[in-house]
Amino acid sequence: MFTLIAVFAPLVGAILAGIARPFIGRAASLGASVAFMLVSALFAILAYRAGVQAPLHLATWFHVGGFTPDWSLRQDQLSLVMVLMVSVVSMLIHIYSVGYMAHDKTPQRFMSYISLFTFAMLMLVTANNLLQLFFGWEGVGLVSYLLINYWYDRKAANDAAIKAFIVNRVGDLAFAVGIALVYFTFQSTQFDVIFAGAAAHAGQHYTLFGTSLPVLEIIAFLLFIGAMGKSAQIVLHTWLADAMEGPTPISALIHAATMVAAGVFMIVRMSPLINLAPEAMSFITFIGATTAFFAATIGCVQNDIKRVIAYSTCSQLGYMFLAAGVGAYPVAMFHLINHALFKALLFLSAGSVIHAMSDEQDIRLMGGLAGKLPFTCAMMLIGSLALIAIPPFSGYYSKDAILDAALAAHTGMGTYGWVCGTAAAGLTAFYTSRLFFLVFTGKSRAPKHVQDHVHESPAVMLVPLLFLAIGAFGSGIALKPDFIGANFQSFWGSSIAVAANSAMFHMEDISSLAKMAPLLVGIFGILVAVLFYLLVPSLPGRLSQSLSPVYKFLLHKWYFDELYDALLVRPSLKLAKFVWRVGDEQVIDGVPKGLAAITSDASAQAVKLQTGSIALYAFVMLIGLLVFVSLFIWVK
Amino acid sequence: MIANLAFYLFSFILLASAVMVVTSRNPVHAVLFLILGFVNAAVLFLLTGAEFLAFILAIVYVGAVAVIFLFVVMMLDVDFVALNEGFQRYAPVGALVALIMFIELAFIAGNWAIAPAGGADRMFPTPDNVTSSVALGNLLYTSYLPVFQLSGIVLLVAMIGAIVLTHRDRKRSLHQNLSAQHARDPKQTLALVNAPLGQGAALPAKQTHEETL
Amino acid sequence: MNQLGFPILSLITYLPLLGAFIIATLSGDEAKIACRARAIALGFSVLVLVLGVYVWTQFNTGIAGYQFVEAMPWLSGINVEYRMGVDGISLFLILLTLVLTPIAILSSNGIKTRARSFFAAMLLLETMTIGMFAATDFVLFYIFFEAVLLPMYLIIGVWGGERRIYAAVKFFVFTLAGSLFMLLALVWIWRHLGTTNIAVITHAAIPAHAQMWLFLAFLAAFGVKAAVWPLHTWLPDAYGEAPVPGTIMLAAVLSKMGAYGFLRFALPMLPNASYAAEPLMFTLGVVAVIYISYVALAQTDMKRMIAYSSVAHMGVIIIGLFTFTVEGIEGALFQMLSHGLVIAGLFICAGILTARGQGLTLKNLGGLASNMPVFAAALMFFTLANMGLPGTSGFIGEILVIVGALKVNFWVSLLGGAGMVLGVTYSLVLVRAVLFEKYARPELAGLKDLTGREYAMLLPLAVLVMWLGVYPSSFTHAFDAPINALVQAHSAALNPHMALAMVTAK
Amino acid sequence: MTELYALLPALVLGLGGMVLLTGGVLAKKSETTPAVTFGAVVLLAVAAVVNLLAPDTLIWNGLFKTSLFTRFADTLVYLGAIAALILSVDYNKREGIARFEYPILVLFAVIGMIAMISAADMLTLYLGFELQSLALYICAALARDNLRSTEAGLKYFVLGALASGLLVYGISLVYGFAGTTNFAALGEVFRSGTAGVGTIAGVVFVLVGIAFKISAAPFHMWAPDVYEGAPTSVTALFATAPKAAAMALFLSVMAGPFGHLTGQWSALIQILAVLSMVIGALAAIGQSNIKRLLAYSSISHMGYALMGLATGTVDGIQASLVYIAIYVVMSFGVFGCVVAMRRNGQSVEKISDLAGLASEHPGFAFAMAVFMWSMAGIPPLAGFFAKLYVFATAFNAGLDTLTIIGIVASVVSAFYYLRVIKVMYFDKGQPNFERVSAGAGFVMAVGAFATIVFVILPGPLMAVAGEAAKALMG
Amino acid sequence: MLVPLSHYLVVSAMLLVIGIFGIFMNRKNIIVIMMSIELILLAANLNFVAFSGALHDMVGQVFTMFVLTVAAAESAIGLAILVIYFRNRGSIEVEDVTLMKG
Repeated sequence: MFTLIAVFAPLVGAILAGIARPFIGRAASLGASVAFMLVSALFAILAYRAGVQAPLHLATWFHVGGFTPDWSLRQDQLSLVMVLMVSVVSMLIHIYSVGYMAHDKTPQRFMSYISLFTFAMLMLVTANNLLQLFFGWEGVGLVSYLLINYWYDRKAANDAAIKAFIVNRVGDLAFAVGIALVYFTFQSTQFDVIFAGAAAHAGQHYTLFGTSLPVLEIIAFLLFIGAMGKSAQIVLHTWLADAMEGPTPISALIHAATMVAAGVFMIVRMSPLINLAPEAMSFITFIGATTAFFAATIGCVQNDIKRVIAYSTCSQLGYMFLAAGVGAYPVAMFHLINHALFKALLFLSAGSVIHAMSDEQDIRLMGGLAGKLPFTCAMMLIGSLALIAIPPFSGYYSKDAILDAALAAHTGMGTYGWVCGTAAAGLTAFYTSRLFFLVFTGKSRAPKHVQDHVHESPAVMLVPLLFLAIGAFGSGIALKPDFIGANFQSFWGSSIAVAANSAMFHMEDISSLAKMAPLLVGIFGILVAVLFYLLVPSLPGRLSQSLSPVYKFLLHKWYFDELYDALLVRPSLKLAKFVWRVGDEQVIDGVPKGLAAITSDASAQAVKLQTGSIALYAFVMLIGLLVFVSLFIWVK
Repeated sequence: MIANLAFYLFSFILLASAVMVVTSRNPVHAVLFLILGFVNAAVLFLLTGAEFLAFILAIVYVGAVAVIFLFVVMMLDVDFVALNEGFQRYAPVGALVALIMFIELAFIAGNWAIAPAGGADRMFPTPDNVTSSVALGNLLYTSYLPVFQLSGIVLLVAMIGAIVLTHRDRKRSLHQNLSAQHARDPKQTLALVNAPLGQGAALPAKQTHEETL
Repeated sequence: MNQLGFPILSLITYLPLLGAFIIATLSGDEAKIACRARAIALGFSVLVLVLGVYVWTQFNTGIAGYQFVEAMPWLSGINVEYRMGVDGISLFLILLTLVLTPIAILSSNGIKTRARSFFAAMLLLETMTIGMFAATDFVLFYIFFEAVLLPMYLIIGVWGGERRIYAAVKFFVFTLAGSLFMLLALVWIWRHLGTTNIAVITHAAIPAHAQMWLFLAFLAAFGVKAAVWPLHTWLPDAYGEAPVPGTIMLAAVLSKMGAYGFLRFALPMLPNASYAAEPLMFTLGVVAVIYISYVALAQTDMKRMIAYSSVAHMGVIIIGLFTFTVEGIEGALFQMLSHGLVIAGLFICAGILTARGQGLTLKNLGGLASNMPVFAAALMFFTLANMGLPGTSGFIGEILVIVGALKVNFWVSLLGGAGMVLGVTYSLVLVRAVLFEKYARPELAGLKDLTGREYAMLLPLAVLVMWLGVYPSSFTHAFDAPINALVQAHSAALNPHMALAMVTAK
Repeated sequence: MTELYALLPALVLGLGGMVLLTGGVLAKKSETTPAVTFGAVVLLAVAAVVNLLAPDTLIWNGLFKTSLFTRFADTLVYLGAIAALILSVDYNKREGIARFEYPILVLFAVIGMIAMISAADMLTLYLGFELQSLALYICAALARDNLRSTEAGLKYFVLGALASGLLVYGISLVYGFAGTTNFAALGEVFRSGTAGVGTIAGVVFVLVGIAFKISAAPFHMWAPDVYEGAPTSVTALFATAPKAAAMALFLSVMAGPFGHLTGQWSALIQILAVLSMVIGALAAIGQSNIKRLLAYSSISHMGYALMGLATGTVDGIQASLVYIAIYVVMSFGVFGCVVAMRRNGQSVEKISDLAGLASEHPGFAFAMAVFMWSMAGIPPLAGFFAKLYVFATAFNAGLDTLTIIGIVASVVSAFYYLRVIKVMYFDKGQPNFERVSAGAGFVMAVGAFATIVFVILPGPLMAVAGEAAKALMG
Repeated sequence: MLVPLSHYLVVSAMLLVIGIFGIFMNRKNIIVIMMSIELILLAANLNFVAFSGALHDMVGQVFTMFVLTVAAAESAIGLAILVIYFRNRGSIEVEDVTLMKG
């Protein structure tokens, strides 16, 4: 019941904020959305405290053949944790938004979107079957689109929004087919049924590409492709950085804390099935590790404050998949929660900076803000340390656990993950420090009039920062014992299936050097940043010139966008024009047009015969007679 | 033997004059050849024993129909020179068609035999002891009475048709209508108009002949 | 006669005809006629809607066969009876017609000239369409099926856009050419089965070679009507040129007639041929989805873009039908309903712009979200439903078809589902071009948001779309019995065939 | 007595016609025309009623026979003639050709037609055929001061005379080779199903003569020119009564005396049907004159009607009868519309003259649209059922190719019917037509009404046609 | 009868063919066409009479009688039409009778 209220309160808030403004006024509609969000957070806490319960069946969604997804709320540990995290973070962001969007024309629209988003996300995490999960999945995608496109009169926002939606949809298509395949295999999309039957279907094969493959592998692959889209993993990652066109609170909520984590959540949720698909798990590891490293490299050279954080998000999500890929699902969840808190903190702090800088986002035009924005600076520092994974900040506990697990997996892919992850840890430390130094230290490089307006944000924005900072600082220590510690199995219960051979159980089995390595690399990264941006500020410029190809390669984000543009976007547009103008209008329409032309030619011929001459008419008659007589006499 | 000879002779003349009907440059000649052909055909009728029809053919056709043809040809006063342009451009095809048609018909003629049940089916066998006029008359006024009446209507229609098409009522001829002339009112026929200089006078609407009458 | 003891289906069918007669007898000056004719048309269409809802309440979902059956002698010479009835398949298509006609009539306040004829034609169209869905005799079905052409031809040709005549003639000749082949099939069926009672002929055993020919004939007729690729080229022209109410009826209801025909005749009657044609139909469906989505992407006119999206959706419906799975067929059927509502909503949105004197060329639009927020929300909503977002009706059909297709072939499922991606592409391009970015022309800023009448058109549609999306069971419930029966009969008909195939394979 | 009773309709018409003729000649001319026309209509109506009550019999040594079949066909002839006469009253007056002889000629032509239909002997057939032909030649040239009308008359006459020459030559061959001209006797002769080559040639000649009358291709070429040239009221007659009569004659000759030779002539009928449908459909596309268009349309309709005959079965004959009946109704209706196309005291005939008609005369345009759609065979109008029956029986008889050609032709023909509707409804224009005369309006309305409501009650016509076909085939 | 029937038939066939030939092979005046038609009718009559003789049956003669009657009526009407046509057109050339075509 608590869960029910926690899930649906944001929907009510969204509707009120979106529709009721003409009737109850702007302030009331904003207030309604915040109030319902508070209610949601409160009940989320209550629900968490009430503990695991049986799924709450609301209604049958539809019933076609054996395909009978329900509307229901799952209330196992995994869901409760996610509900709690989502509604609390969302509640904080709601409060923050009231301040941040104060100068906007249509804040109620914004509030309505994020409330709606929260609802969709809660539906996602409480889903008791894949289809409802897909409902939430698509719902968050939609709201993400709407929010990226919030300032719809900007071309860039439109481009980014469409891109986000389309890229997500590519993943969703695989997801949907995956759901279909699940149904095909298990005759149900209910989690309980799937999990119960997964082992039984482990040996079942499905023919694809002409070869017979284990069906669970295919399902896992398809589902993971869906997750890749949503969680911006390499290949399908291009939308995330562009999504920063949306207002900053959104970036915090959607593109940091919650939505992008949905992919990880889904994989964790499906862990009983994923566990039985070793090939897919390797693939997950590979993609996660690669993304962690790849996004980190890009993050090092970005100049937009939000884009840096966005690529860092991308990279951190890679870590989570890395953990999931080696079967350490609780670790992935641990990092997910930690990441949600500190990344929200980072984004909101960045928002505070942007707010202060009159919407300037280029870090090259910032600097020296520490003095003017002390609180924000402190918050940013906490967030950064958490991200870099300096003990005792939360990131340290989860990220190191991930790398330990990767190495402890003792597989080639696990080792690859560890190498990438460790390298990425260094890069993360570097770009995070770089960001911090460029923004808060040194002299201001902003134009004069911007400098004059720099001011600390209002309390309504800062208080949520404070709460998040507490979380970012403490969540690691506080949650570690339950999440990945000794009693993790009793904590998660049946909601996460950790295979017996999972790296979870061997995390301590690695050398202490390996254990220390990420932290050392991280500190090295900080030191490099200190060297570059505090001690020898001219170094980065010289370096970028001497390593120009590498720099450009990174600056252009490994040329993914250019590649897609050349391979997909432009050919598609050309193809579209071609199939219309040539395919439809000439070839397909050519047939009826040709027939019409033939008919009218024949018509002209038929008319031509009709010369009006009696003699000809008689002649034709007699020829007809002759033919008929001859037919009769000679052919008959 | 003589009958045979006569048949071939008159047949030949018949066909020859038929050819002349079709080919002669002067329509008057064509009509005259037509008459010749009919007369010969009448002789062929005679040879088969249909003497009444032979005379009818001569009297009705030669005496009436062919003469109308002649009359019309003369009346229409066609420019014969302009008509003398010979055959159509598709003469060869036409000739071929005609030839094939003839061969087929000749083939048919060669195959004549009374259909198996045909002989017994004769409704009105030719009586042996009366002339064909009597035999024919007997049939026409008894068994074929309705048809005979029908042919009367055909002739009536022909008559009506000829009148409807060619008969002109007198309205078109310029005869005097005295009462109309007496009833004439100068006011209706004479109009005085002021003609401004250099512009001329518009003629008043002209009254038609019919209206005056 | 039936459970009501009263020929309610005929009543629903012919009441609009009565309305058309009354409208035809109106006299007075043009404006007054227009006003009265619209009122009468609206009145009659709402009246039959109420009757239709009543039928729904009395409908017994447990029965696979026809209900509310009416039968009486008609073409006695050739053993054809007048038969009406509904089952779970046709019930909602009738209701769809009943719902959309008043909305289409509401949307027709742009019709100023020859309003009398227009509204009479609309009611005539309603009669023909309902009759077609309710007919349970093939000859009767054919008559209604064809007769729809008459009012539609006039509606496109008289009140349409610039190239209306071309579009009207193309529409007419295409559909006529197609349906005459059905006539041939009809004659064959009548000759070999001795009856045209649909309930009987759908269970008749037809030799396999004849099934192939019959199927081709049906493909010609229903394929054109359903705009199956590559028989679709009349559709963009017709949709693009027809006046908004006409487009609504055309896109929402008439295009369903083809798919309905497949479902009603081709599948149950010709199991072997349908089965044999499955690869072909899948190919056509997949090509429709992908190819047409690309064509849609290239469109420069709002209505034509929506029109092409409609063709793409018909591809999905075709795929669903030919999966021969309960999920696929019900998905297709559901998609028909959903698409009817959604496409109507989209065309009404287009009509709202037209009513404000705007052309629909995309590059001349833009930025309307600022001054027409509710319109923007509506367009956005229907676009989202059109791309099959979960929670809207479009999703249910799409996912069911994907599920059904996967039972048959993975690639059909994947490629058929590709519409999820491609559909998003052109839909978002459309929305963006209309609603977002800057005003293409300054006068766009002066456009007013929705009026009450426009709310009255869009709101019911939106509610229905949500209803279908959130609680589709109210509808699929009625599908179950007939579709299950159909699928069972289908596999039963194929079983000996399959058994034989397996034997020969060994 | 039965003999007389069976002939009573003809007697009524003949004697009545002569009375009217006398009256017309004695009275002053122009004013009497409406009265004479009225009288003729009354006579036709009386004859129609009498005809319906006539008994089934074979009279006068087998010269005539009456049966349900003849009554059915006669009724169509009466209907067509009455409609044409009603149309002629106003039209002829405005065109200045209001001659009282016209209705009388029509009466006599009708006598010829019913003689043709009732013929049970080649002689009756021939005389009836000639009587109606001669009367119609005159009618075609009725507007004798009009070059087009006289040219139409001339063409019709020359080609018609040629056709009847061929017909009578064919009869002579049949007579010579079969030994009789009586239908019943001929039927006996051909009972075996075979016939000598001479008879067959004769049958072909006869067939050609009749095919000319129904304007089946390739013997159709007179029709467009004559339809166009003749005064519209006369064209209306041409398109209805003689077509029905000639078609009935075709059916009764082919199914009657030559009924046992079906296997031999069926192919010819099929050729006729195909050529008619195709040429009719194609040539009509390019037409700009509505009367020419209707001529081609009637050519293709005859093709469809012949499809039924081609099967040589009772069902086929029934389908042909239904087709021809519906055709007659549509035809007089559509000519009611054409007659009403008058502007500024002049008759106009261009299709483009109809532009904008729907706005100006909605009823008129609606009626015309109904006829066009019906002729195109679109349900639920009567024309659809006509085609349905014909296709059904032809397909049923295994004439698959013929049926498919018919279907294709019907798509092509839909195109030009559609064009007329397009012009009326879609094109802008101001026809400025004069007020539709009461007669034309009546004919139009009756035709349109019958065409529309046929769908409700198709049974009776079907049943009667079925009985009539059975009566013919025995 | 001494002359074989087939000879009559051949003569009549030739007459028919000449008549047919005459109809479509000349571009001279229409009167010639009408005369050609008379030839065709004559051919038919000759057939009838010959058959009548050969079959010993009166029907052929009766038929001929009526054909003659009709032929006379026909020529009357034909000539009347020709006359009024000539009044309007001023010509009776075959190739001039092509006002209406297409």
